[in-house]
Amino acid sequence: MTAPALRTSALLRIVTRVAVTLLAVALATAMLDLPSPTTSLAQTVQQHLGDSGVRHPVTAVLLNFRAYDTLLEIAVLLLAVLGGLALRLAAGDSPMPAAASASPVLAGLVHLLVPLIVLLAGYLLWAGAHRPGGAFQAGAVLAAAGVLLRLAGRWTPLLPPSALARGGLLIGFIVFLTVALSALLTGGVLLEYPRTWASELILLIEAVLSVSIGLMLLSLFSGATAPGRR
Amino acid sequence: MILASWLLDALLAALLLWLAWRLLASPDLFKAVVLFIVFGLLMALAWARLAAPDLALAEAAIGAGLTGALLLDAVGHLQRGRRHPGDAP
Amino acid sequence: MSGGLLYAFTGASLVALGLYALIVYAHLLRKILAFNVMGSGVFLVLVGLAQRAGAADPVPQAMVLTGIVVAVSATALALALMRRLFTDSGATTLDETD
Amino acid sequence: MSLSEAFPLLVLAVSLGTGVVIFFLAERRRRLRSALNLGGATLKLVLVGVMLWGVFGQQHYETRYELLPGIDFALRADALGMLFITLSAVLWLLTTLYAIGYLEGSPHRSRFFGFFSLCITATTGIALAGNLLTFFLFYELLTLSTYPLVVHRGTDKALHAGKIYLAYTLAGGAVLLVGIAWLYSLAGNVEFTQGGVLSQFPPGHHAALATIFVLLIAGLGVKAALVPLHGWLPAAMAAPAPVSALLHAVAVVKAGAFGIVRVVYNVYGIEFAADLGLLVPLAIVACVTILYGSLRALVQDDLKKRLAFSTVSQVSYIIVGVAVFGPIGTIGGLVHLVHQGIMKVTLFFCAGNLAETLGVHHVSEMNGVGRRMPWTMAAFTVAAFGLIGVPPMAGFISKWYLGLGALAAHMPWVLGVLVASSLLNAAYLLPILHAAWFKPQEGPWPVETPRGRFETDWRLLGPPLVTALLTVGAGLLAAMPFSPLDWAKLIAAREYLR
Amino acid sequence: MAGMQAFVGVDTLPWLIALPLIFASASFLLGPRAARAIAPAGLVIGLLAAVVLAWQVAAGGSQRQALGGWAPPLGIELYADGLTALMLLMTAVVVLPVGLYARVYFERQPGVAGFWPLTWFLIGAMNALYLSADIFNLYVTLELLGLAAVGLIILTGGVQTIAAGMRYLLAALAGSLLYLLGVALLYGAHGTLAIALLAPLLAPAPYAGLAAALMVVGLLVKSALFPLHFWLPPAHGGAAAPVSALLSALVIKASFYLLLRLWLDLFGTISTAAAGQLLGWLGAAAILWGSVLALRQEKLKMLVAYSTVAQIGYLFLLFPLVTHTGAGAATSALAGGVMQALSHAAAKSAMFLAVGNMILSSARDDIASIDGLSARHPTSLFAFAMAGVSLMGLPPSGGFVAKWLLLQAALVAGQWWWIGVIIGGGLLTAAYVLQVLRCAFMPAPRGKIFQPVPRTLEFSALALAVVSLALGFVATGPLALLTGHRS
Repeated sequence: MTAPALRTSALLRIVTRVAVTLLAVALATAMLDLPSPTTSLAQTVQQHLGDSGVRHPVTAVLLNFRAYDTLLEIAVLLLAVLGGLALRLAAGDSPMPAAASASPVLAGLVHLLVPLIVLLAGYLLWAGAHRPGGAFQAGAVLAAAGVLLRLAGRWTPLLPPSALARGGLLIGFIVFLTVALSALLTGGVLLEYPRTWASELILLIEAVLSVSIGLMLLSLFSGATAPGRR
Repeated sequence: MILASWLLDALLAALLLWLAWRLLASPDLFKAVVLFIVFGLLMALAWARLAAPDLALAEAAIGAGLTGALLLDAVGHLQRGRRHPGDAP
Repeated sequence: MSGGLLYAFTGASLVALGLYALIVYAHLLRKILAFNVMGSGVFLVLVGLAQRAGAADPVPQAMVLTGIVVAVSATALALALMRRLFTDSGATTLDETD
Repeated sequence: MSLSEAFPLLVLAVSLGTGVVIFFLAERRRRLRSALNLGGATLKLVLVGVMLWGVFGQQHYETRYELLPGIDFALRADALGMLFITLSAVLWLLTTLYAIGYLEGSPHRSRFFGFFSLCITATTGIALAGNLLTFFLFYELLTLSTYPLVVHRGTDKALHAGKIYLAYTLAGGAVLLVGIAWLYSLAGNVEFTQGGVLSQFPPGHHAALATIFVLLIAGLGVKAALVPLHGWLPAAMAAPAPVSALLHAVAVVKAGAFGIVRVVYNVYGIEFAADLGLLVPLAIVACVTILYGSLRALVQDDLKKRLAFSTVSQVSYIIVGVAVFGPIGTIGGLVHLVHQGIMKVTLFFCAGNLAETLGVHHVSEMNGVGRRMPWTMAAFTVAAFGLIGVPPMAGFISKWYLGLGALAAHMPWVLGVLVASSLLNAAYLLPILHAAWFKPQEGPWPVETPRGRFETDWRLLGPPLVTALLTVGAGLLAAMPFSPLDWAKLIAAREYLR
Repeated sequence: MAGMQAFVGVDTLPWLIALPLIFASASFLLGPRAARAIAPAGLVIGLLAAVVLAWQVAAGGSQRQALGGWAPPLGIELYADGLTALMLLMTAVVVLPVGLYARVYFERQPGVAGFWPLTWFLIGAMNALYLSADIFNLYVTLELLGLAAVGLIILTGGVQTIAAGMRYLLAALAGSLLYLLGVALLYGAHGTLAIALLAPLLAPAPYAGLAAALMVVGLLVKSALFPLHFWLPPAHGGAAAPVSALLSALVIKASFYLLLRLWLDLFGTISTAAAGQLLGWLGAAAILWGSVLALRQEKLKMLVAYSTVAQIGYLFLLFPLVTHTGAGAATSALAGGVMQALSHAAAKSAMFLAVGNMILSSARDDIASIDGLSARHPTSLFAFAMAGVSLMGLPPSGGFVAKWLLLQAALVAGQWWWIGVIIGGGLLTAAYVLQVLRCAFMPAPRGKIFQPVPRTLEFSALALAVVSLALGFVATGPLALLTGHRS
């Protein structure tokens, strides 16, 4: 397999340069004579928005019309976490030590910030139903709070993660999956929400999702900041 | 007005391209990562221009924020390793 | 030329840049950066083309939201691998390992 | 599934079952293993006998199973198939007995006898195959199941021999596969039928059909050891004696020759093949092989090697019989299919005995061996005379019919070849006999290891004596019903007088 | 089949995806020990589900289901025809023995955690991919599959393995981004993501050609077709035996299936004979290159990994033969390609498991160090040999049926040049399989110590090898399912 030898070679650079230029040109030309859609999916979404249980179209697509994508997407996130864990366990890492520098300033700052951040997350979550925002943004914000706590040495993730931590990481996915399957078990199709409950169910899913997403993003971060061993 | 907004888009696009080029070409990894975070923030702006506030939020929080943090952390790790490789940071 | 199409073109160029860097640069961190740039480019093409008529389209926006999360997951995993590789072997490129 | 449908499958299952059971048998269970071996062989012989009687009485045995849309896996018992299967069944029993004695105390016997039975299963399948694809299926199975036998000893020599063996046979199989696939793409499912199936093709296809014929013969010629595809045979004699017997007399070379017979008679049809002008070239190749083999045999000092080259030449007698157009030649070729088997297996048994008991591997070491091992050498002598074609041995019958057939087909030069090769046979066999009987023993035997009460282990002595008797019997009683000759006549009758 | 009547009503499609996801969550939540305990049940249930679906398709034709009750273009649709059913069956049949193998294999390695959650996600990802009829949802399944695979590769740690995982991750990510770019073009042009709705709208135009090219190239990277195979040997050769089995036997097939699905059902109107020929020639090159490098390996697992590079080539021989060659050739070409996929899945997993046993036994990964194995572990060696027979395409085996059908297709289509490729590849395969057998038949040196190998490990390898041979006898069933129920 000579690829590594080639990778840095001038020849490869030139070939690649030509190739990507061609690609860009091809894309440009293709875009210019692109036929315009005969039907607009955006309008279809608007038509069915009423039945979706939320007023914000993007959220409707994410958690109702194409909720299946989102379900699998959570699984992807979970896989990244699992991969990180496997990596650390394979290397036999010990539980990571709390970050040393917990300066009083930072500690105080954390006192102030964390509650605010959690509030912000809550707002984003609630907002998601009718205007921009939602589980992912909220989750990201929560993760930020977690990072602060970690830097302040208030909290250190265990390795391997405790049952509680595993539950926290999974709860979003499990609830989502449960709702999806409950429809199937009650004679409907996968992910079919009962019309009357749609909004409540979606809010529930979003709430637990944001927690799990926050924890997962945090775990990705602490996975990265795990101590290395030679 | 139309023209103004079009110019703004054009400027943003040019800026994005320039940043991408700079960050990929820059010999200093730390600088590259910082540039990437700026790139992410500009992407958020672009999403806003494309009437996609959700994406703007997500890009700022996840694309620029979290990814940036991860990258910075990684760079730090590499450079600590450079100074005295072997022992755990 | 509509704003959407403009951003689509930008995206196309970003893809080209990112792909080039992904292939040519050996340093893993650069490859990871390149992947992220390429990804942003694809996302821009996706939304830009769909909205070249001007009207916002929630479907591609939702898809890109998914895409962003996927991208960050992949990036995190890739970084973790890179760090492990570095701490275990001191290598920052794949060529050094084989 | 009626009995007549199940029967061919049953015959196949007997040897396959034995093989599988033995393969998973613990190494130390030697009594049980021997019992299974002989029991299986005997049972099979009985079943074959029943089927033989049935086929004689025009009883129809056939098993069918759809392998692919429009392509069947078919086992059918016809006269020609019975000729081959009977031969293999009889010789399997003897060879098994011989092998049990021969491998006494050597390691990995479960593995050996497992593949041994698998090998005979493949031979049975080849004999019973009802169409080309089924034939190919078992033909390749034979290749695979013989490899472990050839390399059984694990020595570098054996492994090398195995490598050459596989290289030749797999390549041959590939060529054969191309021919078969091409033929199927033209003709669909190619069933073996008396008088062939291709004659109705329009002249437009004749060129293609001729090419396919060449591919098929080339593929089969490897196992039939047609010159220049014979290279593996002399190399493979590194294998243990019973395996050589299997390769040379019972299974492998026979499979090749039998396949050629099938292709000429039951796929193309002898008339059609003659019309395509394919027979004369085939006859020429066969004659070249006959002479070449005999000439090489002349100069070999290693006994098994000499016998191996003799096989190269002898098997082509069968091909000659096929290639000379006309019933008499056919009879000669088919009857030699049996006779060569009996005679050659005898010779290899004897060679094995000499090697095992006295460590004698070369002709030059055989001086006076006749006095040390009279019974073995007696059997050897009978078979040798048979091979040369001395009346009233089996070989004489073959050559007689071949000669008459050649004249009837207006190919007198073939007769010339036969005479020449008989002289050569004499030239490379008689010196052995002379040395064995009339020269005094010089010095001790290379490695003398007395076995049992007789000149050697009875399980090594019995089989060659039996086959020697068969050699004489097949000649003397050629006129009797169910003699190989009688059966060959039956086949020829069914082929020509449809 | 009367018993099957009970299952008529069950909508198997969503369950085939949900079951692995449930088991994945449970395995992670309850921890390794419990995961190990519940695995067999899950694998068996999965097999049952796949069988039921196959039966439903055979009885009632192809199945569709709009998730969430939203019909396309708004929602995502699941779709299953004969081809889908076969791939799902293949997955279920292979993962069962491999799973049983892994349960025992990983018992001795405490450091390794997360095999079961990752494997369940892998299975879920493959099933989801096979069942999806929406080009963006397919992108998500691709990413799911890729990350699960990386997680499995790096399970055992070690620099080489992690580097291999990294290489694979980057390749997979690049591939799926290219695919997504194609999706973006198609959505921009037609405003829908459902294959069924897109197919009739596609017209031969630059955008369609480019989209097709991007998606195909992206998937070629993931299926490791020469010359984009650079990531495969280290990954498949470096992972733990059961993981290599899963990757080589199944994961590769997922992206190949997607390629085939798109080629037939989405790009049917715009695919050109030239493009087909190109794929075919790349396949031929893969066969040659992979086999030659397999011959030159000294490590057992690397030999098997390069053999995968070669065998992938056979899969791509079907493209030139299905593209504008007339019904007769196309049918047998498709049948041949799919049979190759199925039999290779069984044979290659058997081979990796058998090789895993050899390595356990001789405690080394060198071909040279397995001398005497034929006497000590005949079962594993026999499994390896039978799998080898199937790969060589010798009868009676699934591999033979596959090559036979491809040969017929080549002859009917008049593209005789593929005959040489098919036959030559078979001989090369024989050559490298023989190398291993040769060493195994050599007598062991005095005092050589063999480690014991649990029976489960030996017999799960044997079982898969038997499947790869049995496919040669029961081929009519799968082929009827395939040809009888194409949309």
